[in-house]
Amino acid sequence: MKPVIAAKSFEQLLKALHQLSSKYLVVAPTTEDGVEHYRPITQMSEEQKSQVERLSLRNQPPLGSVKPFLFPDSEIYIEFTKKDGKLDVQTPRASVPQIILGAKPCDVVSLELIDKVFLEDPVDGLYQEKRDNTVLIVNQCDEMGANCRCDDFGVQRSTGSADLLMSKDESSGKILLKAQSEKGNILAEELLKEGMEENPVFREPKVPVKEALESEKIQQAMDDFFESPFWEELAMRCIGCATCTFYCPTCHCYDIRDFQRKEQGARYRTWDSCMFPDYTRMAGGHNPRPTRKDRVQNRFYHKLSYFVKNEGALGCVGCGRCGEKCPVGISMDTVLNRIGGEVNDK
Amino acid sequence: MMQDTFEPKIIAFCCNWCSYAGADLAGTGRLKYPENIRIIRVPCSSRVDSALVLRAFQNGADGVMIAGCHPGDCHYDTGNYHTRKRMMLLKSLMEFMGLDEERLLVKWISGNEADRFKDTVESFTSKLKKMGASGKVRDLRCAK
Amino acid sequence: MCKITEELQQIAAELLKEGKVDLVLGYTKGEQEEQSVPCIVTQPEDASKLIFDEYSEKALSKYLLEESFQDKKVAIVLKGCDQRAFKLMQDESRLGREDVYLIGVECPGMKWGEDLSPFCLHCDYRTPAKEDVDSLLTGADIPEAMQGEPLDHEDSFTDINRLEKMSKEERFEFWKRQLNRCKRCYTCRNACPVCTCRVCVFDRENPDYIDRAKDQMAQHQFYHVIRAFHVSDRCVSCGECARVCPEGIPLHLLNQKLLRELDKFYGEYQAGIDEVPTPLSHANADEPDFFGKEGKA
Amino acid sequence: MKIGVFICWCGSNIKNMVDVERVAEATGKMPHVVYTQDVQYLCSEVGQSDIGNAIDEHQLDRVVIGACSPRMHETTFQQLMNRKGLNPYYVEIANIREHCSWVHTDKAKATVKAIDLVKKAVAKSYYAVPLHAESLPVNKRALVIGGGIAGIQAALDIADAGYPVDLLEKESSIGGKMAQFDKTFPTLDCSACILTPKMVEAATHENITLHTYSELEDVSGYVGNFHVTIRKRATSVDEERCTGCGECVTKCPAKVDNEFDQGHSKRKAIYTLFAQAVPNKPVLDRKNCIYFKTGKCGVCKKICPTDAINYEMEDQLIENDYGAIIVATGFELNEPTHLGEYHYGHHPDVITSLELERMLNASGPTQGKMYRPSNGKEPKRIVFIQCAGSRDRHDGNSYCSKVCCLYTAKHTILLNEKFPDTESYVFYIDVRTAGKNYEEFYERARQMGANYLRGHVSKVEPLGDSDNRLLVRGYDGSLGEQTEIEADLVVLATSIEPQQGAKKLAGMLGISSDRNGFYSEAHAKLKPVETQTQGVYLAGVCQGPKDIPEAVSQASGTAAKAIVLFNRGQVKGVPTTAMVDEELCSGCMQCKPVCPYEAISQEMITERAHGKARQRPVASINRALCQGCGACAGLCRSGAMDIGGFTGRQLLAEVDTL
Repeated sequence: MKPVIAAKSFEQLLKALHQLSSKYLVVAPTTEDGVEHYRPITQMSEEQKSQVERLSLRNQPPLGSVKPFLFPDSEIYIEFTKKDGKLDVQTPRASVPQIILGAKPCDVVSLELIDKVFLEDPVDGLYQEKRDNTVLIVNQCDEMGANCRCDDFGVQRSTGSADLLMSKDESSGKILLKAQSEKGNILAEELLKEGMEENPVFREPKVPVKEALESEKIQQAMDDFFESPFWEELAMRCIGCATCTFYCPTCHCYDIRDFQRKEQGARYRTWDSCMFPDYTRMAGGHNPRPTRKDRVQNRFYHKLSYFVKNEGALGCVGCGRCGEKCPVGISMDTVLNRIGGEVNDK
Repeated sequence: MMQDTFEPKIIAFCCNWCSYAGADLAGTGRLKYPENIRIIRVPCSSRVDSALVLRAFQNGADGVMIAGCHPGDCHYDTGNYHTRKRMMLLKSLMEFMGLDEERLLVKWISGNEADRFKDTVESFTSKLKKMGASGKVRDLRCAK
Repeated sequence: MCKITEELQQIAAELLKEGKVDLVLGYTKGEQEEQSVPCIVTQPEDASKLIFDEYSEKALSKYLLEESFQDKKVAIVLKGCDQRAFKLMQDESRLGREDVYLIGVECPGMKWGEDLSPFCLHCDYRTPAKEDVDSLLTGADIPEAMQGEPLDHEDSFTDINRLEKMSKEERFEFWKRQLNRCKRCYTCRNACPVCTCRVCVFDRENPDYIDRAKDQMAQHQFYHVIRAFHVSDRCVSCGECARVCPEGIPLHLLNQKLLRELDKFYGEYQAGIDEVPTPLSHANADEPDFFGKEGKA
Repeated sequence: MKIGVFICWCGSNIKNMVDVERVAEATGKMPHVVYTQDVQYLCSEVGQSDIGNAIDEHQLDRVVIGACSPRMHETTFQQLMNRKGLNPYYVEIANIREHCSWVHTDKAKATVKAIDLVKKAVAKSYYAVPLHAESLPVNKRALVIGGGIAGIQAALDIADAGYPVDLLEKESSIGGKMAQFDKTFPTLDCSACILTPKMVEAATHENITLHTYSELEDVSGYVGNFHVTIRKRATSVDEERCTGCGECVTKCPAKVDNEFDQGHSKRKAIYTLFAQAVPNKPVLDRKNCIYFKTGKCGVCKKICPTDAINYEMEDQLIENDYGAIIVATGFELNEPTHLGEYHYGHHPDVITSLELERMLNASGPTQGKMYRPSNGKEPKRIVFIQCAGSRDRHDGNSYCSKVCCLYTAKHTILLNEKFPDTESYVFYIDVRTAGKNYEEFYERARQMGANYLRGHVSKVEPLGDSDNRLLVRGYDGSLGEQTEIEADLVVLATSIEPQQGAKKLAGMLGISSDRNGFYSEAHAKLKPVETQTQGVYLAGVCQGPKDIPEAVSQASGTAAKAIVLFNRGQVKGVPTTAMVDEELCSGCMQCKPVCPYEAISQEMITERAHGKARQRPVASINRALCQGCGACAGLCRSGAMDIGGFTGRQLLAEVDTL
């Protein structure tokens, strides 16, 4: 039996988390200039704090996923300076413990997908360090948002690697947390010290579970669909920006670069996008994916086919961010609806 | 307290025909000015684009100076007309973004205005000393 | 179905049937509510997919530069701003007029959420000139706010005025917060119909004008200043940069600031309407000198 | 890549303020630097051979010099590179003298700066690209602008060398200011007697084409290949038909002030500038012509025996190509009305030196008789005021007009000879007589009785007597007291100034003017007749006040320059021109209107893309026209346009090093 604890209100929960902010970096969803993102609560304005409850408990993920807190858009490997002919190399900053409040099931699953890549041998140290240091407080959605397709991807009630589950008891207004990992237990203990109380029951979400798409079927349908003229049509519409990839919670490609000025510099990694023409360009100038079609196709095949083959799961969690922000309205559905016939035939 | 010890770094782009020559003449005349300035020779002030200016700031320059011939005296006829148009826009955009546009100095200095060159360097240096180090456009990896 | 959509489908079907064009580039209903997306029709029977409404925002003209559109006869649907962009591309030799069939449409003004796009409210070139297009479709359902004269040009800079009233530190904080969200996804660049370089300076490796790090404000500043600069005198005020930014950064303010400065000191110029050269491509002695007040020493 | 770094001591000039060993040591640690050396004098033969030996020994392919300004010795080092078989643009110079050792006083700081500057040069040299100048043919025809004595001399010299010359003159006759003079100092030669033969020689020379009554309309091109448009104003007189008989001039009823005589006589609306005018054919001054004002008259047309009068004649635009242009546009005299204390313009007996010159001239308005304009009587006492508007920081020009001292001495001598009973008084600040036989000439003037008073004139005012004479109040420095002189005539030595259109012409020619408006020579000492624009040379007073022999010798100097150019037959273009990266260029042509030399044009290239051959436009540089300013590169959005020697890559490397 996992312990369940309760705060009288969301406000109390926030207050309690605030108390822990010397120990943890506490991040939660809020809006900044109308755009929804996770932000450290210590850096929020009052106005922004007032948004946290709504967005934490909402049945739809914010625009920004939790990914940047585990896999930042830029991250330094080493810093180097040259002094008196000697090279001084430093690996900067150790990761700090962090709490992510109001993460969504789709976020959890997307991290689990990234885990498949980054935590398998060879392990990505930078990611692992942050992953180990992060406590996820996950809100279980009661229903789906307008662009959510989590049901298709079997994500909606996934709570696998969540450390704490969060739910609101509408009748009492209490916020209930259920720890389900060691990190979760520790945080629950700490929150009890900050005035939260034990609670006998946890409220399970109401959302009905629908049968998910079968990953192998999709993969097969995709593979059968490879030569379709559809891809050329889609590529003609795509404008080649990186919105879909940069807001995707499962995309995890990065580029390694050096920055050097005078006698100092850094080697860092930074998000890359398979939609950029230079993504696959090799040093000699050859590019195995020279056309937009190659790139568009690759993005969908990576998520819906290659990832299945390599990691045994679909590379999409159905969060709907890519489709919502695509300036020309291309979404996962755009592809899934087209291959749908073939999926059903099998 | 910073003002006493802070030595601003100034990168100057000087056109070959007027301002660079003006700086040469300051040398020939043994005029003295602060060591803070580093001059980069360009054929004409219009060769300098915004990218170069911003790059200098990124790298940690506290001031950037673009010096060309007086309007009407451009060795290439019209180069400095382009410079003043482009740099006015750059400065107004910098100002609009809250960046310290006064750290970008555009100055007309002719080949025989050694005094003017010296005065410009002196006053720009002391102005930057008062302003302190530039941080707004600096790439933090160039901080050391 | 509105009159323009009806006529558009008719023209498209005819053009395709008669083999005058290989494809028609227009808009169709998107997957989301209140969304129209670019659409390419190659068969006459698919012409019925085409629509034109107040959500047909995306500037289509830039597609014509893409590799997939080369060596094809294309009919394209153009609003006023998009036609300006097309004209500029033509003036800048990026494309020829011959192989393109232009279907000009009267623009009812585009919706930004509930409201009309501020760009449209101030637009005085909603509809392409008849002589600039091959067909002109009018009869749009013009909302009340768009009827009559467009709002005064100076009013269109309201947001600029608001920012200019701030102190410099406030302005810095404002942009710092905005640009901090930038991920350099290049959506603004890719959507902009006047960003038409074969190779963008930001994509160049040698020299590497921009560093790829996304955690350095200086690199974001660099990108946005240079982007605004490259667009400045060539901006057609379509508002795409601001619309497509996933982070809601008001990028158009930077363009408009430069446009206003150019207008103020060098006379009004409207890219894609007035003849080239654009203001930054020429300069002369009579223009104001901002840097020589103290005169020669 | 193997780079050698050489740091010059410049004797003690650099070494005293910069620790040259430290500079060499610090830069020696930079990547690709394989050799460093500090040398006492890099520009000396020893220094040059040190560099040469190091190049051989270490197989250097880049040389970085820390020394004086590249404007000083860049060519020296480039020539050395050439001799060593290396491209001259593989040498990079850090200016550690003019920009460092000479302007700083703290040796530690200056050394740090010098290290920075040399590092910057090394970084730039990493990205150096070899550059070559293009040779261009020279159009062996010269244009001389201005038909005064300087212009005539230059034209004659070039023509005598066998090259065709066009001589452009805005008035209806060549001759210029010298034609107005009576005698010349210090020999007292009759000005006309020595000038007229030259004028005739120019007019009749087989290699000289005169364009009188003409002005420069437009200039494009560059050294060896200037394209010039000349506007020949309508004279209303058909040159071919006119015999110069002068009937029309005699019969013309319209009389106006004669500018040539400074208004001391009248001329007709149809007129020749002066009696010995070349060409000696009249022009019709339409502004003052009764026919043009009222539509009536037409006397000249009726009377002309060869029917040469053509009222419908229009300005003609003549286009020609030239290899060299000589500017000899001369000067104007300041109208001293703004100097209120001299009463000029308020009292008719206050005149300028040139007015006096015309009076003294036997072919002038008075046939050489002196008179007071107020009453026509002969003046007995004449006061000369020197520096009227010159050497005057407050109300005039700060510079010295140079010729006034001598011509005033000449005037006193002439007056003394012709009218022995006149008295001459000369107020002066200094008498400057640098010039062969000038001091003797001045001595002669004094010995002949001219009274020289060192001091300023504070006021000239009407005496109020029946003769309407003038009272000149001044300060006599030799007596140290105020003095007053009653004068019949006051003569002002007015200031020499650039022509009013000088600025406009400079703009057309792409040359610069100094702060006084005189054209700037390329180098005050060593290039006194060249300008910053190659192929454009300066002769005469347009470059600064000077006397006739100086103007003439300068003119011959310009002729020599033009002849050298023509003899060589070709010019080397600028190696540091713009270059287009066709891979990057969109062919948008935004750069085209930016170029002041019209060096950019659009060109179609064929490229294979995705299996198809396709045409697309790119910008293309005419390297002959390009001067390498880089205004195009500063604008090009994609950076497709670059400048040799100052590439985007190089400038970024420099910025990144600092």
